[in-house]
Amino acid sequence: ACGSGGDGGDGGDGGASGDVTMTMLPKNLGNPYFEASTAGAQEAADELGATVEEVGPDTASPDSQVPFINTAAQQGVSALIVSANDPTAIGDALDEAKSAGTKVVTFDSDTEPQFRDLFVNQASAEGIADKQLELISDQIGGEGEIAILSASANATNQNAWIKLMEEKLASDYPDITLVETAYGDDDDQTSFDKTAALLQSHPDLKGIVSPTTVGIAAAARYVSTSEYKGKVAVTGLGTPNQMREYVEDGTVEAFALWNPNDLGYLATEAAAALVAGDITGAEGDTFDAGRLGEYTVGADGVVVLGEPFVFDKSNIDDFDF
Amino acid sequence: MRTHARPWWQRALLTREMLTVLILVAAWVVASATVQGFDGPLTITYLVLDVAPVLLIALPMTLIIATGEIDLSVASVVGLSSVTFGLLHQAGADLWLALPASVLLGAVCGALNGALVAYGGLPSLAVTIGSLALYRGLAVGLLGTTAVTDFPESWTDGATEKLGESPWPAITLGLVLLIAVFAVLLHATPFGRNVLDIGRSSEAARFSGVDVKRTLLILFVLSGAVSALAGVYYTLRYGSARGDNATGLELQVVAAVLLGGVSIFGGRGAMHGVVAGVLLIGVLGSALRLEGVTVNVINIVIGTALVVSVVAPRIAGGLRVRRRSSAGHGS
Amino acid sequence: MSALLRRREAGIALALLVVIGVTTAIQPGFLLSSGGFRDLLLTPAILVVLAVGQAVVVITRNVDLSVGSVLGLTAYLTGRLFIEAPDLPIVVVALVAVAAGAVLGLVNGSIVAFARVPALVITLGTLYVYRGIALTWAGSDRIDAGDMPRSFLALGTQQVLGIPVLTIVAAVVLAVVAYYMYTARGGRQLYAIGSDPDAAELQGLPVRRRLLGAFALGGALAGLAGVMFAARYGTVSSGAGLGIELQVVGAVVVGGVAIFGGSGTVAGAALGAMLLLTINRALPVVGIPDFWQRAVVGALIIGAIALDRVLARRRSHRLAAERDTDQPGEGGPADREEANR
Amino acid sequence: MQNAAPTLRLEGVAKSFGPVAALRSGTLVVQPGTIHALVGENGAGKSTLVKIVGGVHRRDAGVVELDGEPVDFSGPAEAKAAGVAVIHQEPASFPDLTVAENIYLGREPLGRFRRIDRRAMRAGTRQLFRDLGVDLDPDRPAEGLSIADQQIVEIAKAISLDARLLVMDEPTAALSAVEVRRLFAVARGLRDAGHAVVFISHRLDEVAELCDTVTVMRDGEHVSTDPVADVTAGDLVRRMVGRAVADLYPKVSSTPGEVVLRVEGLQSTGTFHDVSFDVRAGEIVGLAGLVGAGRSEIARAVFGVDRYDAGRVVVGGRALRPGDPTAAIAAGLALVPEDRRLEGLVTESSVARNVSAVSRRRLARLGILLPDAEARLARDWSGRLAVKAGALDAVATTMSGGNQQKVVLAKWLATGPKVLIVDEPTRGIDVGTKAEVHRLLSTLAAEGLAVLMISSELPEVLGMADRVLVVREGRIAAELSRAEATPEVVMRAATPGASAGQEGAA
Ligand SMILES: Nc1ncnc2c1ncn2[C@@H]1O[C@H](COP(=O)(O)OP(=O)(O)OP(=O)(O)O)[C@@H](O)[C@H]1O
Ligand SMILES: Nc1ncnc2c1ncn2[C@@H]1O[C@H](COP(=O)(O)OP(=O)(O)OP(=O)(O)O)[C@@H](O)[C@H]1O
Ligand SMILES: [Mg+2]
Ligand SMILES: [Mg+2]
Repeated sequence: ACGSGGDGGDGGDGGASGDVTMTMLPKNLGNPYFEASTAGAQEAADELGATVEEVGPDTASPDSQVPFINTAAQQGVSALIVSANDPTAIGDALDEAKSAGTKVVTFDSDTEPQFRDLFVNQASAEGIADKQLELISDQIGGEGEIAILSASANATNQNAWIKLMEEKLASDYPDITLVETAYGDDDDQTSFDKTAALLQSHPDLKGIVSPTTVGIAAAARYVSTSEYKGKVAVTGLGTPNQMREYVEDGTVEAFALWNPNDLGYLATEAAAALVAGDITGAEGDTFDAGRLGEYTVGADGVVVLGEPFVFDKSNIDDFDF
Repeated sequence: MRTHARPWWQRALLTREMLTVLILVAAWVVASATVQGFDGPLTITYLVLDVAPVLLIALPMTLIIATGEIDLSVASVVGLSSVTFGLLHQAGADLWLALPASVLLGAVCGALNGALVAYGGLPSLAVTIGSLALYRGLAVGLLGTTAVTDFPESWTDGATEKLGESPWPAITLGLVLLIAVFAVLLHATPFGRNVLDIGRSSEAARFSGVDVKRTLLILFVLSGAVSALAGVYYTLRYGSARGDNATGLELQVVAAVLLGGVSIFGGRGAMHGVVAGVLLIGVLGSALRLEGVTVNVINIVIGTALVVSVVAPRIAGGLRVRRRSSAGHGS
Repeated sequence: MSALLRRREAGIALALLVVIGVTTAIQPGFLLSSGGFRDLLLTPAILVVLAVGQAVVVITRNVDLSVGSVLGLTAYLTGRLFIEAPDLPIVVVALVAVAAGAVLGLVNGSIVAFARVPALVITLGTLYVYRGIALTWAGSDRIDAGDMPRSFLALGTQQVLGIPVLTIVAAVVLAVVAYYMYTARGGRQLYAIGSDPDAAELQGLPVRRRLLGAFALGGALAGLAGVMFAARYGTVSSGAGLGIELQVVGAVVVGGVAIFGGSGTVAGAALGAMLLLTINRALPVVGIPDFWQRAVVGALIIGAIALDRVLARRRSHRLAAERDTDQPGEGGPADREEANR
Repeated sequence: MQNAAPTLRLEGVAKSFGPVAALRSGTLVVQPGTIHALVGENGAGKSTLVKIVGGVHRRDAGVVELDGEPVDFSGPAEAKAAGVAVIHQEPASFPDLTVAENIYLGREPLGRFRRIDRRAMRAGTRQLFRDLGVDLDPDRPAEGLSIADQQIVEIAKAISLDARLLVMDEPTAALSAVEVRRLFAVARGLRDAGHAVVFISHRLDEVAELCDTVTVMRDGEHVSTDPVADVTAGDLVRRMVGRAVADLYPKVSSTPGEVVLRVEGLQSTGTFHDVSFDVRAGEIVGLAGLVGAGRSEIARAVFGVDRYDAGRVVVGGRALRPGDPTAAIAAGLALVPEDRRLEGLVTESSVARNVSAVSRRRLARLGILLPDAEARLARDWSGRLAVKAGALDAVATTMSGGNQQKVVLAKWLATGPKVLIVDEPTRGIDVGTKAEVHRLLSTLAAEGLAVLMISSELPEVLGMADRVLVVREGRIAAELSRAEATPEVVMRAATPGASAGQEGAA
């Protein structure tokens, strides 16, 4: 498959029905969130008769994805599905890949629009920001100090959400103050220690919002074993498997996420549609996304998966990812 | 008296550096023959673009390790210069001004290391572990969460532009020029001879009138300046000035230099070996990635190569010594 | 000398107290809240264990850069063991991880001691190799809190008489190793080897065996740190401990252990680790954005080495001056005449 | 007298280091209950013999017996275990450990739970120091101890072993008179308890005072063994240095010219004091003295590799910047240092690289150093000095000591110096090469070079120098013309003990 993949790529949209090869490039390996999205991609690829290979760096640094993008271009894969560690740093490499005939789909975390054909968004940024504010506001009774524990300081998606949350807080939640935004670098240890620091520096803190799966798990773990358990609310975006423990022990009331499996699935379907020439990434293009139904490309080449889903004690056991 | 004990081809081929060169050639040949996509023109383009920072920093690092010292702060200087370059651009400075300013800052960083090591008599390993944190901290502190990205396209394109229709990026010319400069510096100038002498016996060098302290200071300044240049390249290539650029690159550079046959104890090393060492790591990575081998196996291969490259000559040397002494015993 | 060293450690301890004091004055919760007090003790526990092991290796004039990778491997091993063999007692799991760490350390030590190659290069190589093995083994798999027994995770945060269990573990490790280094023949020989390796050979010390021991201990403690990591953070991915090696070496150096061997104490290294991490936690509290933390830590490391050198210079000047007053220029010959009469 | 087997017996023991035969035929028989002196010139092979007994080196040939049993130690630990205690000439202490720890390293007294009993260790150290009559703090670090105190620590260590054989290689070289007396008392005590003691010293008065028997060595071979009472100091000196001087020292006479090197009031606290002398063009000035007298330090300070506290060095009428060898070289100084392997040569480098080491800058054209220029210079000079090496790219480690020394000379002569300082130019060099080196120095002086020659070999100084300066304990003790300088006069001026009564007579 590898061999003919090289030929298939040259023609670009030539032989979509033949051997379609795709490369799945998460932010880094060893992250269960991306494990789930890759599983979804695999499922879609199997249905489409394409092959998908997951590669990735060991750390989520801005330039570490570039060699893998280069490799994909050299291999002439039909499509590259990537969650960007940096909106610009990988841009040139993606351009190179595109000019070699590879279709580029970003998912989860976008690059600047000119570098990719399509961005498969887990939810609209507004939707995600709103949902998280809704959750935290409910949990702290609509007033008090909150803090945000983000991923790395340059993560595109997190920064976009944080900005929207700040705006929304100012306008819609006058009694809630955001006292600090800390960065855990999507590293368990750092996130854990940063949670401790947040709680210490702000004794009146009522809640922590962590819009990243690593961060929320670390924060929940810290709070669950500290004096703050039950006093400080933790919410944000997390996976059910990581959070089950803390929902059951009452540390976390509710948190949100889309289904990363579906996200990988949709990104792969979209990539296949691009490869087949069914869509070009222009606004208004529609394509069939297998079990998820039909999707329409929005402005700026963005496809939105749907609304974020809220997990709590009542439903968490229905999920396994 | 004869000038050389062995004919020139033996002298050129039977060296530790040549071993790395030969392995590089072998790796290239094998990869071209067996790895799908490796023989394409993109390979060369990406290889050059990817190894450029490591290659640049490896040049002065070779000289520093050849004196028996080490500079672990290089990647942090890359980050700091990247941030400086970005901030100057943001502040509206002309890039033709920002570039030398960033390089100058790198030289200052190197001078601090060098002064502490040469004139303060402090161990370079410890000093540069400290400045690794210091310079990185300054870089990250200066830019915080932001990144400067709006560099003029003429500059960012320049970093990746190719030479006409060839697969060779334009920066190849600059790299080759710098390699040549450093190769001449190490191999064909009194300064380079002094560097090797210091590595072999700094005491004997001092007795021969070599200003050991000044030489070390110069080397650390060079290292800082070239790392800063690599930082500017980094910024332009990725179009993004960030404090965390090139994190962890120092160990890659050191690994490449050692793989190229430079002795960590100093006194031995050649530029062609180092260039081959850098390229070898690049080629192995490229070929293995094309084969779908993941980053973990690449790590294992590089790490093993490093250990073997120092242990193997040692074992071979040890055997030779033992054989000689047992022969002496018999006679 | 012990008096001087004691002073050196007292200096670090003092710096630590100042940091705690100033921070507490600005934000009382830093020390006075129960969580603050706990974190003060708990946060450095893992780095202390690593620093103690590294100090022993550095005292012999070597270094082990692979400890971060060893930590990653053993932390994952710990989690894996709980999944694969849920019935295994926690103690057994911990011992297996510690033993695994010791073996990895022994690999480093054997190459260094038998091939007589520099530890810096070898452990830089095994840093890559061990990390690669961890990545290969774990892949994208991650050990979650739910995969490990509650009682084990509890160790990560539980307290006995207000003192976190992990802190007690670190303290015990420190006490045992410090006791060995100070009171056992082997411990003193480690200092002798680092002080002058050639003289150690000349004296007929078992240099090789001691080096193997030092690296094995360093590895074993990195293994223990892996277990502590799993208990404390409750999640382990293949990236655990990535890049911690330079932090460990930094802590050791700040703690007054000379990078060229022979001097310093494990207690100093432990204090160095505490100081680094406490400063890390204190900076945001006193209002310095955490982006600047590394810069402060770096300046601290450089300052510590420079200070050490200044103290050493002053000491040798003083000792030389003493020598001059002991032997006045004219005294020697006069004495000798007298002796020969 | 004794029927029992001797404590130590060496017969025809040989040891070579590469091309250097350090010990050709070492023979030594030491009876229990005696103190046995071993004397001989520098490089006679005394220390090498001691190192073989102490298990540091392995012999190439010969017999070593302890109490009649043949032994072959594979390491120092084995020798120690067999009851041999050695105080080596260059003490190897561990600077970071305390004095007490240094003494008891590896065999510390243990208390409960096998933990080191520091109190016992301290008490033991105090007792040892009391026996030796010195006042050293057992808890201070060994770092910064004076050579004398280091020697004391070594002595204490050796005595504490309570070995049946105690070997002391020049233990008194750095000791004060009081310390020497205490040491002698301890040594006599050991003798009276039936231990055997080997004592090496260049001070013949000490030998006469302390020892029962004396063995003389020369050029790695045994010369004679006699009861001390049966030989005079004069006999010993003659046996130590007795060789055909005429061939070895082909002195060419020349008329000294202007003063090129002038040293005025040079002082380095604790090492040398008020050193003033000058050297003229075409003149060889010998700097004689005992080991440790400070001659090397003076040379190093003059050349600028060491700093000094007071005084100045003037070359060709201009004062040199202190502590700057580059300036000294530019002014026309050259130093062939004492330690060839450490200071004189980059031993890992080739002959060509070593020869051109100082002249590099001059050889470079537009900053580029062409291998050809280097090779030409090296070929030229190694030809003139008749360096024997396989090729110009032969690594210096592979060469014999004499050839290495010629390379060092070549390196400095290639700079065209005005003043050549040579420190022990023929140490460890075989007799033939020695004569060549001497001829060379003589010729150079005749051509107008000013030569300052440090040598511990009296015949060399006497045979080569136009003028002899004798250094004793860091001061110039005598200045002798070629005619005045006889071995007896020089020795008396150099030896602290011998001088007082007899200096007037000389
Ligand atoms: N490291 C040291 N610490 C203290 N004193 C020292 C040290 N090195 C040398 N000395 C002292 O300096 C003086 C000169 O010693 P040095 O060995 O240079 O004399 P020398 O005349 O050159 O003898 P040699 O024949 O061995 O070259 C001696 O008194 C010695 O004790
Ligand atoms: N490790 C070695 N390698 C090469 N040559 C050596 C070595 N050790 C000693 N020699 C040489 O062997 C010869 C004998 O040296 P040795 O030290 O035994 O003399 P010595 O009689 O003790 O002299 P001194 O009175 O100066 O101490 C000298 O020529 C010396 O240079
Ligand atoms: Mg000797
Ligand atoms: Mg001398």
